[in-house]
Amino acid sequence: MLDAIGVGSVQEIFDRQIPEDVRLGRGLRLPAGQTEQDVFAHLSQLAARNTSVEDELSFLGAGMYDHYVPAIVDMLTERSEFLTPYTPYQPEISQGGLQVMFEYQTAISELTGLPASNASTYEGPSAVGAAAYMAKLHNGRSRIVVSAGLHPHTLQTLRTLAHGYGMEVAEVPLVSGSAGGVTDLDAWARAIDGETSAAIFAQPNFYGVVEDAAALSAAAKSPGDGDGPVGAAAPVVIAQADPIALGILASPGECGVDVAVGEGQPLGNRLDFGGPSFGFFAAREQYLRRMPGRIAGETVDVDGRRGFVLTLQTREQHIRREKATSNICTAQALNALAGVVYLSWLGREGIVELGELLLARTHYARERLAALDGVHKLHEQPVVREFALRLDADVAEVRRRCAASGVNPGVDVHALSGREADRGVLLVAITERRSREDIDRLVDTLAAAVAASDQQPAGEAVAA
Amino acid sequence: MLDAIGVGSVQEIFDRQIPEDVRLGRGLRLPAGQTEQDVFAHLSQLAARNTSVEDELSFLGAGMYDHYVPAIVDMLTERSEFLTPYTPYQPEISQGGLQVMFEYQTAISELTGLPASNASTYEGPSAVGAAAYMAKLHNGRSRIVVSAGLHPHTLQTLRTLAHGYGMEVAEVPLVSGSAGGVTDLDAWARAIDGETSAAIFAQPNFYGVVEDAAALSAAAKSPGDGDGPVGAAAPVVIAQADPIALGILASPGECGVDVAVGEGQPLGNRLDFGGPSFGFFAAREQYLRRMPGRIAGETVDVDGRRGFVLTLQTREQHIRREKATSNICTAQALNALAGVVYLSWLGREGIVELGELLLARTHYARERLAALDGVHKLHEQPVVREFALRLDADVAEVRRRCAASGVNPGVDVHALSGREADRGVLLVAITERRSREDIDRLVDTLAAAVAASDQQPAGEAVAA
Amino acid sequence: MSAIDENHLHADPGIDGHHPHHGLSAPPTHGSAASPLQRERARTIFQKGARGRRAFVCPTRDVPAVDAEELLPARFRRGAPARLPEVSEPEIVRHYVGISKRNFDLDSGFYPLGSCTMKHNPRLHERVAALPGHARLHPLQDDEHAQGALELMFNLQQALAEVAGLEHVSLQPSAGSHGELAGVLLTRAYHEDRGETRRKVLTPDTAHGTNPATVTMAGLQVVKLATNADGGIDLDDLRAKADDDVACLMLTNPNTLGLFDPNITEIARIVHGVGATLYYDGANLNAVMGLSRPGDMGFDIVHFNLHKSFTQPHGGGGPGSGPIAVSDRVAPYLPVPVVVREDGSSADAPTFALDYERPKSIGRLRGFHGNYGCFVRSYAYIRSLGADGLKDASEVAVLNANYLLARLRAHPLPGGGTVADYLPLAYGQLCMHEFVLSGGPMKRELKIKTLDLAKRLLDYGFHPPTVYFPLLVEEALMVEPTETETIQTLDAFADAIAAILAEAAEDPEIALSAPYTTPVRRLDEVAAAKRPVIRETLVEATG
Amino acid sequence: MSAIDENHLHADPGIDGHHPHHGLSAPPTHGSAASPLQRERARTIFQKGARGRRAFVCPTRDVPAVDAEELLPARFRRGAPARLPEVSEPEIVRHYVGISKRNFDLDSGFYPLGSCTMKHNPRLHERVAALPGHARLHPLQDDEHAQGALELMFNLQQALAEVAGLEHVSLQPSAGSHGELAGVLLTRAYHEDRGETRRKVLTPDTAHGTNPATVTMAGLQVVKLATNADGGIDLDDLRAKADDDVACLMLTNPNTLGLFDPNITEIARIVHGVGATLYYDGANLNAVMGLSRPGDMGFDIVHFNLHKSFTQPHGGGGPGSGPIAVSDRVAPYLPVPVVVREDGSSADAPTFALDYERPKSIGRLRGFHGNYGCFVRSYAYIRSLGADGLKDASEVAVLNANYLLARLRAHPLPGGGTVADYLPLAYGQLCMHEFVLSGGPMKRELKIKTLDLAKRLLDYGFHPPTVYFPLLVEEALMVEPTETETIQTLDAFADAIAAILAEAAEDPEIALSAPYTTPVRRLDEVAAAKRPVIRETLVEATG
Ligand SMILES: Cc1ncc(COP(=O)(O)O)c(C=O)c1O
Ligand SMILES: Cc1ncc(COP(=O)(O)O)c(C=O)c1O
Repeated sequence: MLDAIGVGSVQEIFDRQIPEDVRLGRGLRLPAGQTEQDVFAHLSQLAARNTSVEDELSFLGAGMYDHYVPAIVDMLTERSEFLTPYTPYQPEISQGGLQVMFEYQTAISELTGLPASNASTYEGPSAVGAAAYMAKLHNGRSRIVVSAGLHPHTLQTLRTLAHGYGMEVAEVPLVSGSAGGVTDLDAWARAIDGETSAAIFAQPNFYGVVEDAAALSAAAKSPGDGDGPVGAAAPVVIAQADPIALGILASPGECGVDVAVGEGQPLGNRLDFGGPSFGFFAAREQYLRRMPGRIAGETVDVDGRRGFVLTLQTREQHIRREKATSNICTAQALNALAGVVYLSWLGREGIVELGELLLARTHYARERLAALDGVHKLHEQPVVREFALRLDADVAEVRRRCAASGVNPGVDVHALSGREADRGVLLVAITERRSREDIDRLVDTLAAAVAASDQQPAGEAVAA
Repeated sequence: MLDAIGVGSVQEIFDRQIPEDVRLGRGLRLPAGQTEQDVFAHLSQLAARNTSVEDELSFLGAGMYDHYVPAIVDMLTERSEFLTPYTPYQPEISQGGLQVMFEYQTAISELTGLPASNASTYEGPSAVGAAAYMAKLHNGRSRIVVSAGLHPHTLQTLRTLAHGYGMEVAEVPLVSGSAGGVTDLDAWARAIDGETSAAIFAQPNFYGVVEDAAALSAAAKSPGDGDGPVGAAAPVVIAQADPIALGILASPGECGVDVAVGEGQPLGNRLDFGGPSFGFFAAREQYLRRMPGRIAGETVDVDGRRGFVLTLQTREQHIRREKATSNICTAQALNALAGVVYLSWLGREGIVELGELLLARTHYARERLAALDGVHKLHEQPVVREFALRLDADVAEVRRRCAASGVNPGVDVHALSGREADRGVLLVAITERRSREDIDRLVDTLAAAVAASDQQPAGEAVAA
Repeated sequence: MSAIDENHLHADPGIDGHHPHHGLSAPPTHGSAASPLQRERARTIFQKGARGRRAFVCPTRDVPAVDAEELLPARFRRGAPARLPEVSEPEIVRHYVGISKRNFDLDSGFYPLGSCTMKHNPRLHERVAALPGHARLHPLQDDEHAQGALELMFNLQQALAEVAGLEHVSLQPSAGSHGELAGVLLTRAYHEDRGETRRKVLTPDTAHGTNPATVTMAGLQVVKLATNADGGIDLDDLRAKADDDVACLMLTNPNTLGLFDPNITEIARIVHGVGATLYYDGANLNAVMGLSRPGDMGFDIVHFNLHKSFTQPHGGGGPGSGPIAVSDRVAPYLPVPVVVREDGSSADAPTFALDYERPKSIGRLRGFHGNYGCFVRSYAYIRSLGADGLKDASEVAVLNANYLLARLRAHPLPGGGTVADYLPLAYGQLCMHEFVLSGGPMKRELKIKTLDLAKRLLDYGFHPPTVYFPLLVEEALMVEPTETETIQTLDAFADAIAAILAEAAEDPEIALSAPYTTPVRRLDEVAAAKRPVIRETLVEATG
Repeated sequence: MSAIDENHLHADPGIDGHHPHHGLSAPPTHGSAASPLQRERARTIFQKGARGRRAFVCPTRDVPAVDAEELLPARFRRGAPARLPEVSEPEIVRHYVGISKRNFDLDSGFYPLGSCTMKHNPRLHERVAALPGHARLHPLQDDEHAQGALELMFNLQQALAEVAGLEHVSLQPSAGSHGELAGVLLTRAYHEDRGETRRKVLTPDTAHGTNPATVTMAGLQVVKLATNADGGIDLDDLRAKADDDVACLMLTNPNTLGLFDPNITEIARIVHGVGATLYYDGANLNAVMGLSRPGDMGFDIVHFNLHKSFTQPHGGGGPGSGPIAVSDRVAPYLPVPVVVREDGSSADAPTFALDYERPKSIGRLRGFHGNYGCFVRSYAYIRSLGADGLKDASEVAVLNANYLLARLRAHPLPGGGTVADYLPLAYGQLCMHEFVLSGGPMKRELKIKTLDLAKRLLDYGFHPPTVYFPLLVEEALMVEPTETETIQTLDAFADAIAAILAEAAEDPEIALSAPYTTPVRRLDEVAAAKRPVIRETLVEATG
């Protein structure tokens, strides 16, 4: 090979191209290479030091959920033909991937009730950011009104990105008290003005509570008490939705929402300590040419065969460069495949049945837990598969006690959000993997943990 | 559908065909069906109640070994195209499977040094039985001479089958004492007479000891001290070989063996609590038309393309029925695929390196263990990757003590073979997964266990 | 020269495969008939790679060096290394992924291979079988550390016993024919234990080849039974042949014609009357699960094909698993070991053990305890379906077969008549889970044989049914759709059969030269058998 | 009518796909050009199945019934269910296995897609990533119960820092362009913290599209830099544009021409001289791992594409992962969280934590901690290769690229001349891990464009190189073979390029109408964009 190139050594190829002063004159300070069996052993040992949802009875949620991932998802995502190609730049040999995107777009369109879905964005919170950017491109305004019911990670991500976009973020609180927990509709209407580019809420919101999406949309789009906008002046209304809950909730499209985005993990994706998953992104038709990311479209080949291509590419960075509607390139195609396989597996009736099951079990869990001493519902509003409790004891301590019994009772909201108001709040998620028996065990464990913790002043740590 | 058939109900189809007195008038007494997630949970719970080689430091062997199975084996055996078709009855759409068989046959032929390999038999011991049956078909005689160095399961299987074949089995002992452990060559030569159909030994034998295969073959084929057979009157010499050891041991073909069979599990197959794996079966050319099982052969299609077919099918049950050379039908194609992928992964140099590593580590382990108080080598002969020790303590008790420290020191030979002479014998297997550090841990653990057990009279059980 | 080089078995017939630089000749432009897969020349893994290439990295030798001769004397060592492939991991992956595409498989299309029950293989089963607690459990692990596995085996034994209607189960046999061998040996043991040496085994002429082959291997003689006009056992022939030298009658019910023998009770009476056993070849159990039980029909011994009725993937020809269930009188002879619930273990927390203490046992049939990996899958299947699900499966299997039969029967052909005029049902009116058509009229009138029909089906994207079995049906075509196929698929298959017959009426040459679109076309099987090339020729690469 | 039905996006253009009974028309006999895949009509999963069919079995409702209105008032409920597919598990499997066969993939052939580093994806990585301790770990698990994951992330941070020569790492970004966004936001934060508002970001005209797109999204302005005759940055242009309104220069090195900029030290001097930061687009890191480090070249911020240099499988367009490494001065602004070794934890048994206490941080860029599943794979890769292996990988990547370049250059054509006469190297003599040819002469002399060459390569069984990028090269063809390809493959590819040029010399029409053998042939992209159909039309089935 060296002869063909006309060099005496591989070193020479580098010597002739890289100036000596920027060559690394030493070996990398990394461990030596290992055999396959040793790497497997090492990674297994690391895995063993994590407590997965298989190792405890877990009620963690808050954005990612332990739904059962059917075996066909693994089987299909592991097929070389889906696993190892890249973005379908050559459509003639990428019809498999392109058709998957087209099917995925159809499924997301159905779920959200919105006609135009892209083929995936990174994940939930950044998808909200992407939607806000699209709003800016659409109406050129710079104010983002957000409900405080958004996931803290969404709020944080949006703030980071908004700074880049040159937009500012105004937060609308939730109605307080146990009868509250939903976005304060008056404050929302007041906050939205003619300068508002986007108005964003979560459905269900971070505390698990079902928002009145239709009312929030309507309020954003019609004159409020204050100086609310009308018609063309209306902001882009964006909902961050839970795709499993959309199986039974009125769709964003039905509710007048313009853009629905969200975290796709619950749809057949692993927890994976937080990623990779995918963000879905669907909008009304008028936003189509400002959407971020890949979009597959249907067409024909020279012989008249039905086929699919990446379409509307003039939106994208590789064509439009600094004028692109987004900088996204590599997205989450394999995760979106898992999503559409999962949705096909659930099916039209299944997603409704699943939703009804979650409603029923979540209701059961919430009522039983709230009946315990020292445990209270944070709100009374309807929830789908997650709900917040206020404990009369230190949440961290209660969680530690539960963990000792092999139960993870849910998320310590204050630790996640950092908000003072969230002190004492526990967020409990129910999936179809948590049977009544499991819930009963949670009830018993939490009861004991709260009772034990009551004895001590809240907030004082217990030695592990 | 019922209309098309012309019946009123599915029940009617059965009523019209199955007499009422043999219809089952009740439901099956089986649990009700479960959802995928529940079946997964149930099977996971059962799995958790097994102590796998991941859960302890295991030196179990005696026929199946914990070699590292590379990830590509799983990936390839899980491909639908290999996993879900049946026997390649339609060669035009089965070239993948047929080519795998052809490649497998080539690899086995190389390993054994014998030209004719079939495409797999069930597993090791039954492959020995199949070889004995082939000997009977070949020479019409009915005496099988076996070395006592065969695996006890092989001996037991052979006895069961020989009864069916109308053959009897004569066992030749191993040379006794620490300098022994190999088949008694004199007794072997004496046992083989003009009525002997097959002469069978194991390489390495059950105790891990390397046999002098060339000498055993020669003795079986040339006049012995007694009335040994010559030339055409010679029996079919059959070796049950360990395929990993064949990477470095003189091949059966080189040693004058006629038929080499063995357990294929060490070649890229899971332990699976004993199966499925595969049995390999290779012979000299003259046995080709009497071999059992599928054989893939090369040919051309009508356009002159290279292709593969099942060949020599006139041997087989579906053609020859009661005159078939074997009754085997479904064999172990997928396991054989794992085998040839594994052998390709090891490669020509790798299998030698692996063999050398096993030799070195096994030697180290044997010497270190035999240096312990109350632990003795059973034999002094060379071994490849397994060896036998005699303990001055009760093996069952020692194993229990080791298990309490997370070490499984090997097989209690007496418990497996039921032979009095095997009392006190521990069989220790070393694979490339057992590092020096692991071996040192075994040494320490066994030392402590034997020392603790010494305190008590051997054979007395300890309450667990 | 090694032993291998001295024979003719691997002489390359000079067809191809001599290391072409790469697999593809210039690809077609317009109007060429060769598909991409057809253009690829078959090259084996031994023809790829290069000297010294490898995937495996050997762990470092971490123990003190010892003299090679001390480790293993030279006389025990190989002369030359086995010439295994020398390839990198990417090459292995591409090679096997590449050739996998030259297979048709159940996940890619309809596979109505009669007698083989090619039902869908749920992927859950692969997932649970791969759990380390199952997949990486050593067979000599002590019983107390393998309680999950033993419980699974025990539960599977119980479930199979219930389905069979026979109480005692051995999971040991590795496949159907291995189960048959076990069964005939059990029969021998049973008779021998009573001091009898019976030599004959009756098998109907519809029997699968493994039945007579097994009888011979087990040292007994096959006596063939005739089939009556309805496709069942000819009772007169049976009465004539049933004497006290008969050890056993081996029967498939429904039989290989897809017909349930209505005289089964009488058959059992006759067989038992002469003191023989009745053996049930369970390959067709998929027709009657939860509906009719071999034990209730009078059978003494049953084998199951877990890879058929209980959906073990077929793996290109295995692995399978062939457990047997037997009646009380045969039970003492069952192979060892059997899984038992331990005496004295509590009902709440039962413990299980491998039982070897069976003094009358015929012994072992193989190493260890059977194909446990298959047990896991079939047990998962049984738990998924449950009592009702198994029955549903059989009902739909029978419904699908009858629907497809009816569709074919009624399917009009352009030239007049229906499919049934050329491919009539060999016996009977209805069928159980499969049916056998005769291609005799097709052969006479359309000049194409069942083989040609099968080959043309390949172009239509279907795996053909089983052909030329059972032997007593002229030009037999044996169709088993299974319960996991949709009506759309059945309709499409019926359309394809009709289309092929219509094509043949126009021009028989179309089917006679089919297939056209497969990776290779019809292969020369005669040449392959005449001068067998059964391994790759290895040309030592230079350098 | 739902919202969806009121728009035009899913009107079926009447091409096909209207529920043909089955996918196949009558298959060819002799002489037809359509391959089996070409004959199959594309039908989506929504066009399969039947009303009421399903795979999912819902767990039984094991809790007391509650009034539906109490659970969820009707006004919050959906009007009509989402019309998801109604299919059985076997149908799903067949559908997706079937369409998977319409993809070309890295496991099936050479994929020299420039800038994308399509190196082999070892299957070990999928195995370890699937371990439940990794795959089923909830992101909000407490640090103390996720020590394995945190240690892995910490180790990966350390390894990436060492490869980059920059000490501080955030694993959070989801892909390369997300890393770029993080990088530009960091640059802004850095300047703003010093009270400066710089508005401009310099990007060379060879830059990947994500660079300028990112700059705009981050609220800054792109200023283009010219490329000099050697393919590097035009230093004069740089000097002219480098002023104190410049926030950053974004550079790829080796750049997208496959060339290492020899003036990198001077470039860094100029950029730092005006107080700007230097950003390294790490897409081409595969050329220099262990050989040259961005940090040592003077870069302040680097992003990695784990899905390129560190072999995360590309998944048909993700997932990827785009960690960033930065210098001390940029470190305070890194996104949260970062994994830290806990103070006071022992060296022997260190403990790790997610650190959110970074007051100057730009904040979060996404939910949770990044694409951990990708970290597992890339960490496994780094541990497998080790220090030497990473260097070897880059060396072989560069060797392979130069060998292929040389082979093409020297490859004689039947009509005289060599490949280089038609496809000359755009810049330079040698290359790093990839090279860019210009199809200008080919277009002029052979009348085929780079696109045609690419389409004809499909018939030869290769994935084409990247085409028409970088933009400044006429008819660009960007070839990146990677280190995991064999010399045989490189030779075969060179032969294919030469063969296509030879074909074109004979008859350009061959390439102009290519491909011929792919599942579909050239597709009408203009029509697709003009009247976009981006979802399936759902026709309510009757009954
Ligand atoms: C009717 C019948 N009996 C027996 C067998 C043999 O079963 P196996 O292939 O599992 O050995 C088969 C398998 O094809 C069969 O169809
Ligand atoms: C040079 C270059 N920069 C940046 C990117 C963007 O990376 P990603 O696709 O991971 O967002 C790419 C990917 O194609 C690239 O080639």
